[in-house]
Formats: sequence, structure tokens, C-alpha cells
Amino acid sequence: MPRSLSRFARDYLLPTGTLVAVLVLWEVAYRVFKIPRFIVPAPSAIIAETWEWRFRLVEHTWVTLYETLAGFGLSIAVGVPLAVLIVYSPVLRNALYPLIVVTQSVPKVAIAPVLLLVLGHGEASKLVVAFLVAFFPIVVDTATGLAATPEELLDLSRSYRTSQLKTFVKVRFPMALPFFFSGLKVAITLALIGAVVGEFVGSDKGLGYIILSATSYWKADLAFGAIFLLSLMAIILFALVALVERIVCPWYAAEQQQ
Amino acid sequence: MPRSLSRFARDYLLPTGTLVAVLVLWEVAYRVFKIPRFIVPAPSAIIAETWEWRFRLVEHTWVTLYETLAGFGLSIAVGVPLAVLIVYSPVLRNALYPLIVVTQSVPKVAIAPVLLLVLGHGEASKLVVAFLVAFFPIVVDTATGLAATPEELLDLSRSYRTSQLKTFVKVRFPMALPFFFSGLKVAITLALIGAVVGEFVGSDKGLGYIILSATSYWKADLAFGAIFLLSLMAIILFALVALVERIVCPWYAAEQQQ
Amino acid sequence: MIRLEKVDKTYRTRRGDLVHAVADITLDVRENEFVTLVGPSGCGKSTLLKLVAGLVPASQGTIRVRDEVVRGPFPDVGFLFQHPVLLPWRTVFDNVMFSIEMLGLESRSYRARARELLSLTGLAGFDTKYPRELSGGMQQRVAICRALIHDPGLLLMDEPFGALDAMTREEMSLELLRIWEDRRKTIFFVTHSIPEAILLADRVVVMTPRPGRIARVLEIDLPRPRSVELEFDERFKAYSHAIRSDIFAPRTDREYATLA
Amino acid sequence: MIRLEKVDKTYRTRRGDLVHAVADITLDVRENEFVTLVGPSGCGKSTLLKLVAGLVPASQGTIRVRDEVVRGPFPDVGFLFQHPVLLPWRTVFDNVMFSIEMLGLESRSYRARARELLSLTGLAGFDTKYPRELSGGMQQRVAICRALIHDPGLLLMDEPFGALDAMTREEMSLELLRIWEDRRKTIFFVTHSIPEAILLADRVVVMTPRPGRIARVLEIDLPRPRSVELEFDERFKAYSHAIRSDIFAPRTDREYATLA
Amino acid sequence: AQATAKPLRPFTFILDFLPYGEYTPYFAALEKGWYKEEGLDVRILRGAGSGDTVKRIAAGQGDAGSADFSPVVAARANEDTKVKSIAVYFRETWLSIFVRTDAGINSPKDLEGKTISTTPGNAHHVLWPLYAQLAGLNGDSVKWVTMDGAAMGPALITKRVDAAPFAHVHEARLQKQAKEQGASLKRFAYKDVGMDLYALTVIAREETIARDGAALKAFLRATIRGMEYAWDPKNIEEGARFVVTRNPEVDLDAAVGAARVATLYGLTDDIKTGKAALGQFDSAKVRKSIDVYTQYLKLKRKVEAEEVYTNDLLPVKR
Ligand SMILES: Nc1ncnc2c1ncn2[C@@H]1O[C@H](COP(=O)(O)OP(=O)(O)OP(=O)(O)O)[C@@H](O)[C@H]1O
Ligand SMILES: Nc1ncnc2c1ncn2[C@@H]1O[C@H](COP(=O)(O)OP(=O)(O)OP(=O)(O)O)[C@@H](O)[C@H]1O
Ligand SMILES: [Mg+2]
Ligand SMILES: [Mg+2]
Repeated sequence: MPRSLSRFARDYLLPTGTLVAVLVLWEVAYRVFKIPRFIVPAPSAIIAETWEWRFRLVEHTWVTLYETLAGFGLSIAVGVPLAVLIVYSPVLRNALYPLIVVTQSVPKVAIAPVLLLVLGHGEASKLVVAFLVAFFPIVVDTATGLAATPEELLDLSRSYRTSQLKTFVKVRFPMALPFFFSGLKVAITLALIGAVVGEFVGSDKGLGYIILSATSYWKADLAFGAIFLLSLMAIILFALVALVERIVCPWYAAEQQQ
Repeated sequence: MPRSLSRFARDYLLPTGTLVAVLVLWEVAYRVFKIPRFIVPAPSAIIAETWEWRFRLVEHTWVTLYETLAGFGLSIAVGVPLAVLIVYSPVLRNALYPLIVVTQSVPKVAIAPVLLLVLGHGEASKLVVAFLVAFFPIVVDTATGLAATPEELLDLSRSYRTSQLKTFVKVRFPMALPFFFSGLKVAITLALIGAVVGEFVGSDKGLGYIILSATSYWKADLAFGAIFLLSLMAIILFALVALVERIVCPWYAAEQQQ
Repeated sequence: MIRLEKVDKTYRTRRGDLVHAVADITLDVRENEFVTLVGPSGCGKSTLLKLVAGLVPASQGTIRVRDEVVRGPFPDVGFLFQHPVLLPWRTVFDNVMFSIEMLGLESRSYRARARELLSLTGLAGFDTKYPRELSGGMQQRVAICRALIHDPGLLLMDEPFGALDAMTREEMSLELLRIWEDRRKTIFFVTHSIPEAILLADRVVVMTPRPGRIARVLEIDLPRPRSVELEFDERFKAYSHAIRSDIFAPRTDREYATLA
Repeated sequence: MIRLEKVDKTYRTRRGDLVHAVADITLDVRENEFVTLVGPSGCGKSTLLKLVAGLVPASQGTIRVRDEVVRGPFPDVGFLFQHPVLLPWRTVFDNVMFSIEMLGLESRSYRARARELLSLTGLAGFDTKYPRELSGGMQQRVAICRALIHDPGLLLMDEPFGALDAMTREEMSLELLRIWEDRRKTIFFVTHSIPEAILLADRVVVMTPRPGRIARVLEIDLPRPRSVELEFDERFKAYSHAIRSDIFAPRTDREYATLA
Repeated sequence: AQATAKPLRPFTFILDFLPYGEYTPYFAALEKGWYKEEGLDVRILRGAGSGDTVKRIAAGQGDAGSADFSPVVAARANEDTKVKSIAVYFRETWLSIFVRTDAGINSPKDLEGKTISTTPGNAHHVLWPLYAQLAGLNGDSVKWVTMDGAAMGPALITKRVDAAPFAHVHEARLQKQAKEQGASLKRFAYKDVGMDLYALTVIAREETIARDGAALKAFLRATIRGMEYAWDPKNIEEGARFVVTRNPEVDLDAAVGAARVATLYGLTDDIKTGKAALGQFDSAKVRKSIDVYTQYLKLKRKVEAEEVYTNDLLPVKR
């Protein structure tokens, strides 16, 4: 069918095309302007190096992916209840928000060593950094979405003399879903960054470690290869969140399509 | 008036109280569990050290504040138009989103050398890092908000055969304001982090520099003092965004209050 | 069943001014009675209904339902809002089942009833559509199904047939009467249509313009079961006339003084 | 003014099924004519109005307004939606002025007119309130003011008086007639009320149930200016009867077969 | 001491930074099985700077670590961190300033008025006044440009700064990078003007020393065996290869270069002449180091030498 074909082109070929175009442009710029290799290497060199390292990189990618997803999961598990508390109680909102903002403003690179000291060298510390970085947009966006429930829907739901929980599950949360997903989209990329920052500080696995060590050893090709993989992972994770959004709230996604 | 008094208590005393309580708890925990000073120093020591350094810290605070606000401003200036493009054109959305996600997934610390070499050592590079970190939630949230405009409002606005711009200014954007502000709230704290990360990477001014150099000089008290100031700044900036939100969309904020 | 005593409601608007919506309402609605409420737009009919349902707190006076003071929503009630208020992410069928889910009843035993109500209201074949895909009148009918499905003992209905055409409206009115006679419910019903108010009611409550007070309570002494032909009955005409004079009289020289 | 030729509209729902809303509509509305449209709920009246306004594309056929094929919204039109569709962040006054702003007209010269319309519709004193703080009927009146303020040559009105009580409704009808006679506009007007359709119209268009087709176009030969007393006129009763029979006849044995 | 019957004792060793050519002795001991022979199951973890490693050792996250001597002193002085150096690894300071050969800087004196890159808290920067004094130049005349460590190399090669501070072991890879841009680099070492400080040491926390001295002793025995082997000129490449096997991201050529440089700091004259055993501290030099750090790091107090080092765990002392 031409319609679904053009849609496939739009949804998959176009983004891929853009990325490829950027790489080509970069390669051309590299050659024309003779950019020194240690500032940025050429995409061709990066890809060659990545290919050479493919098996080992895959292992490191898994580690980072695991930390990212675990941190992301944790930030949903913590972020949504926090958003609920904030929306349901102005008192808690005023008490919690400053604390939450503090967790955001403390540079993770600065407290990651402390986390490392407390949580040890394993994946837990990276997971926690990913969580700390990622949960904030989930809280803010979900809270905004929950607060935006039209009053008549709340009245409707109240008219059943039902529990707050039920109102939440059946009315407020479904209504807030687009904004919850908006928070998730920001959070998933932040979780990835968080995992990488955690790896920078203390890990000998993961793409963050590869970037750090490759940079330290002046293997810019490899460092950028890891960055490529990271970007690819981010795009895929982001697309997956968008896909889940489309499945979970088709009524909303359909409108967005128009 | 008792009502405005209790509201004052709720809006100002409560958050302050929570923060003070956390500090007190921390101090107590510090003393009771004899937390080693190299893990975290005691709040009392931090405050004393901060007070000693107050004049110099104020200068550094200004630098970080300036970079944060400039980066934040830039991310609004870039983020909103991007959100508009994404909402108005599915083609552009599919082409742009991957690129935007890439800018997010690349660890800023990893590309800092490039930025430094390209932008030099001045405030520009920190501002750009702040911007790169902060603009994403503005794009995502504003886009979600814009896409969520009820169809009947769009129909109403179309019925005037008016320009897209006018529809945007008069209908879509006002409707998306709560979500725009949601993005701003996340963005302002990220901009602060971004500025600090930028300072980590190359600066001899700003709170980020203080944190890094104090850590290197084994002045944990001072490093934490700078983190305190950073947190304070984040809370104030966040509160300011919330205040502007309340002024700009009172109809929405009022509902949230209930 | 419902007992209002000197009920007063004043809203505070966002700008801080006060709007006196209803004043000094004292009214009894008996068990199984069908009471309709008419009055000019903005006189506080919806407000009164929400007060009874416990959705809005009274500024003064007390409201009792089933001998208990109303302090918030209570069970075994069906509330129909003036706007349809459907959940945009649910299909028509799931919107009707919403009541069942919210009340924690067992869905399975109500599915058949939901379908029956949908076809009774002319919505057969639309169960899998979404609210956006319905006409205004169809949305209102979905809301009616939702208010009826759990067969509540008390129905509070705010202009349920406002968006319906003359014929559908008559059919639905008769259907509602049938249900009411079948299952003996108490119904408190706001309408803009004077004939509808008379056709359905045991008593018609007429309100004055804002702040809404009770201008008159009219016992409708017409035989049941009723049918549309009653409109040609002389008593019907007399009731109609009485209500019209109540509503029309005070306004022409008061609120609408500006009118040419 | 408006010329519909074999217009057909089929919606595609989210689930992908097709809903045939209106079928084979051919109709001419003359300059300065007042045409009303009646028909059962869900028969496609709103759809037809949106087709004419260019808000929804036709599946087949052509629509011309002022001799130009409609491909999208066009100027000098006032559209009144079935729901009030007010902007929640604007006050009543600013909601009325919304038309002026959207059309790029000079606000200052319309402020007085906005106030005049508001008091004409009984909303004096509510200009600074927000839509949430109004009753359903008051919201609808704000929407009416918004559709009238720029004095468009063509008015497309979808059940403008649906949420109003009998008296306000009559007053507003007469006011609309006065405006129409004063300024000579073309008005295409959907209503559920048969008396209203007759009282206002030069011609009444009666539609069949979905897919909506034109069942009959009735010339209303009653003197102007009209008043509510006309309802007792014999010709009025005859028109009313004709329309009722059109609407009521086909349905009882078709769509509503399930009804007892 | 063969101990096949006993289960191996898990032993975590934390480097001061990423694994590289300068650590060949540890990897040699690991690959050759000498740690196992001592009954230890050693795991080598990477670090994130000497200071961080000191903290992690203090927090009990590792049994021993590699760290510069200065943070050991500083942590003890400022935060009473109970960590000691238990063996010297690099016996001379490896701090150096690199410049481009075409920059016209031929002696330390020529650095006057130049720009030098630095990172916050950089040891080169901190000890610069002492260097300037020893080298007889006006230390205040240089301008320091703070930047990320990763940017320092490129900034030097692209002439954004005139000079950049690096540890000597990085020379090989810096030269390689410079060559790609058609440049070459020159080095001024702090030790050449007579700055007499220890560089890397092996550290452990006091609690471990008291409770588990035997394990630390065993570790040092195997490590010193590793030093003897890996710093032997004929084993340099093999040692570097040991590092690369475990850490494939390391570039072999650069690691060999670093390993070669490492011998200059591990096998200093006092070792070669037999005045000191491998790993052994000289208390006078320790005191001198403490004096320097106390002054230039502006430490809160001056620590006693015995607080920060011990020779007691070494297998051989002279
Ligand atoms: N939430 C509110 N805040 C402030 N004023 C309100 C609010 N709700 C209703 N009002 C005011 O109360 C009065 C009565 O409103 P209500 O909705 O009860 O009228 P109504 O009789 O139902 O009118 P209609 O027939 O038009 O629906 C109106 O003047 C309205 O402006
Ligand atoms: N967006 C849409 N998508 C799918 N179907 C639609 C859509 N809008 C309307 N319909 C269908 O088109 C038919 C006609 O709808 P329309 O709103 O025109 O009816 P109407 O005559 O205005 O009814 P009412 O008197 O109840 O307002 C209905 O069956 C409705 O389900
Ligand atoms: Mg009402
Ligand atoms: Mg309609």
C-alpha cells in the first residue's frame, strides 16, 4: 500500500537518512578543512575502528544498556509516586520540591565518588546515578499532567464516591499519559547520560569507561565509536518510548500524527 | 489575614524548614554514626567554611549564575522553535528528533575538548554546554503541549482563516503554557548542571571550578559549600520559574492550587 | 429522600468576587418522586444539583439525602452532567462501563445491560467508536447510558436531553419514564423545556433568576403512564401557562431591561 | 451564496471503519436568506455546517460559497460550534474579542460592540469572569457574542440556543432576527427545535437519519417581522406538522425498532 | 610459599587511574601467577585519580591501592584519613612541562610570560612556585589556563597554549600525536631542577595494616617480584603486553613507551647502587616531601612522617 509505504519512509528511512547525511557532511568537512584527527576523527575512521572492536564493544554496550534501563525503571518507580504526592498535597509539594531540586543541582560528577564510596564499585552506583539524573523530568511532567486533568472529569469521578486511588488509575493517570511519556522521553536520554557519567567515575565496563579510557589513551577513533554507539542506543531507546506511547495511548498519538 | 499567613507558611516557611531539617538530620547522623569526614563533611563545618569564603564565593556564584541564565535563555530561544517545527511537520519531526537525541546522548564531558578548542576558554563554551543540556526538555514538553491542543480549539481557530502563526500565538502556545513551563522547570536545573559541567571542563571561575579545585586541594568543606550554594541557586531559580508560571498562567496555577 | 433547608451558595471567582448562585432553597423530594427543575439560564439549577450530589459544598443551610447530611458524594446515585464529560481515550462502550468500574462492580454482569442501553438510545453499532467520532447528541446519549447503567436509586440529571432533536427527545423521555416506573427511583431533573418538565414530573420546581430562589412548586396532577398526547390536555396547557408566567414575568422588566 | 452539489461525506474512524455521515446533498442558499436545518441527532447537521465552512473536506461533490469552491475556511463568516469552545485562560470579554484578534481587526473599535452584545445576551457584569465560572447557557451565549461581533456576512450556527431555557431562547431568537433584518446576512442555522426552525427561517431543510439526506425543503411563508405569537398561527401549525411527520415517520420503524 | 591447599584470599587493588604502561609490574605479577603463589586472588580495578583512590581505600573498598604520595599526606592532614603508604613505587617525581620544539623555549627560564594549561588542583600548578624558585625563573609571570585534562594535549599541539604539564609517562603518546601534526615536543622535568619528592606509592589503610599485615606483605612480595621482572629492559614489551591483554583499549606502542619511562622512576640510582631496596622509603625524603606539601598545598597541619608511611611490610630493607 502506498500510504503505509510512505509512512514507513517517513518514520524509518527519513531519520536514518538524516543521520547518514550528517555523517557524510562530517566526512566531507573533515577532508576539505583538514580537521586534525585528535580534535574529531573522520567518520570513516571511526566506523572502521568500531567494526574492529565490534565484539568487545557489544559487551560494553550491554553493560551500559543494563544500567540505563535499571536506572530508568527506578526513576519511573520513584518519580511517579513523587509526582502523585506533589499533586495531591500542596504541603508535600512545598516540602518535597526543594529537596528534589537539590538532588538535581548537585553535580553528579561531584557526588558520584561519594556514591561509589557508599555503594561500591559495582553496577549499583551507576544505576543510582542514572536514576538521580533521570527521575526529575518524570516528576515534573507527570505532576503537570496530573494537575491538568479537566475539572469536570474530576467531578465525574468524585461523583462515584470512589477512592483517590481509583480516580488516579482510571482518570488522572490516563489523562496525564502524554505528559508522563514526555517525561519518559527526556528521562531515558538522561538515564543514559547518567549511566555514562557513573562509568566515567568508577567502572571498568561500559561505553562510558571506553570513552574515558580511549580518550585518555588518545584513541579518538575508538572514543567516538563508543559515542556513536551511545547515540544509536539513545535513538533506539527514545524511539521505543515513543512506540510504547503510541501503543498505550493511541487516541493521543493519532492526533499528534495529523 | 490567617489565610494568607498560612499560605505564606506553606509556600516559604515549609520548604525552608524542610531544608533546615535535612541539614540538622545530617549533622546529627554525622555525629551519631561518626561518618568519616572524607565521605561527607558535617554541615556545621561546611557552613563555617562557606562563611569564611563568602566574598570570593559570591563572585564565583555570579559567574555560574550568568552562564546558567544565558544557557537557559538560549535553550528557550532554540527549543521553542524546534518544538514548533516538530509539531507542525511530521517530516521534520522524524528528521530532527534523532539529531536532537544525539546531541543529548553525547556525554558533554567527552566533547568538551572539542568545544573548548572551537569556542575558547571564555564563558561561551560553558553557556553552550548549559544550552546543550537544557534545551531538550523544552523541546519535548513544548511539543507535547502543542500537540495536545484540543481539536475543537484548532477548528475554532482555523475557522477564521488565519495564519498558522496567529493560531500558534493565540491558541496553541497559551494552551501549551503549562507544559512549556514544565519543560522550563527541568531545563533551568539542567542549565545549572550544564554550566557547572562546562566549568569542570575548563574554567578558572564559577562554582564548578571551586568544587573541582577544592576537591583537588582536599578542601571538602569548601567543595560542599559550593554545592550548597549551587543547590540554593537551583531552588531559587526553580522557584522563580514557578512564580513566573503563576503570573503568566494564573488560570492554570489556580487550579493546581486546589 | 432529599431535604434542602435554607440552602445558599455563593461562589468565589478567581478574581475574588462573589457570585450568589442560589439563595434560601428549602425543598423536599420524596422517595420515588420525579421532580423537575426549570428556570432561566444561569439561575443556579446546575449548582443546586451539584449541591445535592455533594459535589459542591453549600455556603449555608443543610442538605440531607436519605436522612444523612450531605458532606460529599454518597453512594447509589447517578449523576448526569450538563456537558457529556466523556473520557476521550475510551470507546463508547467503555465509557458506559466506566460507572461500573468506578463503583467496583463486576463488569461481566453489566455488559449485556450496557449494550441494551446503547441500542435503546440509538447507539447500537457505535460501541467501538470514540467520543470525538460522535455527534453532540450522541455524546449526550452515551452520558445518559453511563448514568443509568448501575441502576441507581437516585438520579440527578442536568438537562439530559438538551442536545437532542425533538423526536429523540420525546422517545428518550418516555423511555426514562418507563425505567422510572419499572424500578421506582427518585429523579431530580433539570430541563429547559417546559413541556418536558410537565410531561415527566410529579412536581415542577420553578426558579427565579440569579440568585436562584424557588418561585413556585407545582404539583402535576396528570394520569400515568403519560404520553406525548398529554400536551393537548387542558390541564397541561394550564400548567405550562403558569410556569411560563413565572419565568417570563419577572425578567422582562428586571435583568433584561437593556433589551429593546 | 452557498451552493452544495451532490455533497457526500464519509468519516474514517480511528479503528478504520467508515461512517457515512451525509449523502448526496444538493442545496442552494441565497444571499441574505435565513435557512434552518433540522433532523434527528447524528444525521449529519454539524457535518454539513462544517463542510460549508471548509472545516472538513467533502468526500464527494462540490461546495461553493460566494461562487468560489470551498477548499478551506474563507473570510467574512461567523461560525458557531455546537459546543461553546471557549478559551479557558481568557475572560468572557476577551473570549468575545478573540474573533477580532484572530481577524486582525482593530480591537479598540470593537470593544463597545462587545460590551453591547454581552449585555444584550444577559451577560452584563460577567465580562471579567472566566468560562469555568459560567453556567452552560451562559457559555453558549458568550460563544454567540463571539460569532456575531465582527458582523460577518455569513453566519453558520450549530444549535446556538440549545443550552438555553425557553425564555432566553425566545429572546435570543428574536434578537437574532432583528440583527439579521438590520444588517442583511445569510444565516445557515442548525436547530433541534421545530418551532424555532419555523419561526426564524425563510426555508427549513429537513434531513433524514444517517446518512443524512435532504428529506424536504420547506418554504416558510409567514410575514416578517415575526414574533412568538406566530406559533398559534394555522400555517405555523401546518409547517410544524409537516416537519414532524418527516422526522418521526421513517424512524419509528427503522432505527428504533428495538424500542418497546 | 606454595599454598595450593588453602583457598585464595580475594584481594582488591585499586590503581590511581586507568591501567597503562606504568603499571606493568602489577600485571606481570598477576599474569605470572605470583600473586596466586602468595595465596592472593588479586583483582586490579581502575581509579579516578589518586585522591579518589585514597578515599576508596580509606572507605575499605580495596585492600591496597596506587596513589601519589601527596594526597596521602593531604588526606591525613586535612581530613584525618587513616591511610598510609606501604611501599614506594616511583621514587622520583615525574612531573614535567611539555612544550613544542618550535616554540623557541629552550630552557625553563624561557617559560616566563608564557601560557600553561592546567586542570583545577593540578600538582604541576600547585608545585610551580617551588619549581620556579629552583629553576630560577619568575613564576608569577606565567599565565595558567584551566581546562579539561583531555583538552590539554590538543591545546598544546595546536598552539592554544605554550606549554602543558604532564607526567613523564605520557611522553610517548604525546609525541605520537604531535608527529601526526608534524610537530615534536620537548620536556622539562621537575626533578631535573632538584625537586626531590616521591611520586606513586602503594597505599593501604591502617586498619588493614594492623589486622591483615600478612596479606599486604604477601602482596608486596609478589609486586616487588613483578617490579624486578617487568622493569628488566628485556621484559619491557612483555610487561606492556600483559597490560594490553587485560585492557585491550590500551595502545601497545604507547604502553611500551610508558613502561620504558616507568623504569626511570622505579629503578632510580639509589636502587641501582643498592642503597635502598625496592619499595623502601627514606625517612628524610618523606619528611622533605611532607614539608613541601604542607607548604604548597596549604595543609591544615603538618603530619608526622610515621603517620603516612611504613616500611614494615616490605620483604627486604636495606
Ligand atoms: N465554579 C464557579 N465559580 C463561580 N461562579 C460560578 C461557578 N459555577 C457557576 N457559577 C455561577 O453561578 C450561577 C449559576 O450557575 P449554574 O451553572 O448553576 O446555572 P444554571 O441554572 O445551571 O444555568 P444554565 O441553565 O445556563 O445551565 C451563574 O451565575 C454562574 O456564573
Ligand atoms: N470526526 C468524526 N469521525 C468519525 N465519525 C464522525 C466524526 N464526526 C461525526 N461523525 C459521525 O458522523 C455522523 C454525523 O455527525 P454530526 O455531528 O454531523 O451529527 P449531527 O446531525 O450534528 O447530530 P447532533 O444533532 O447529535 O449534533 C455521526 O454518526 C457521527 O458519528
Ligand atoms: Mg446548568
Ligand atoms: Mg451536531
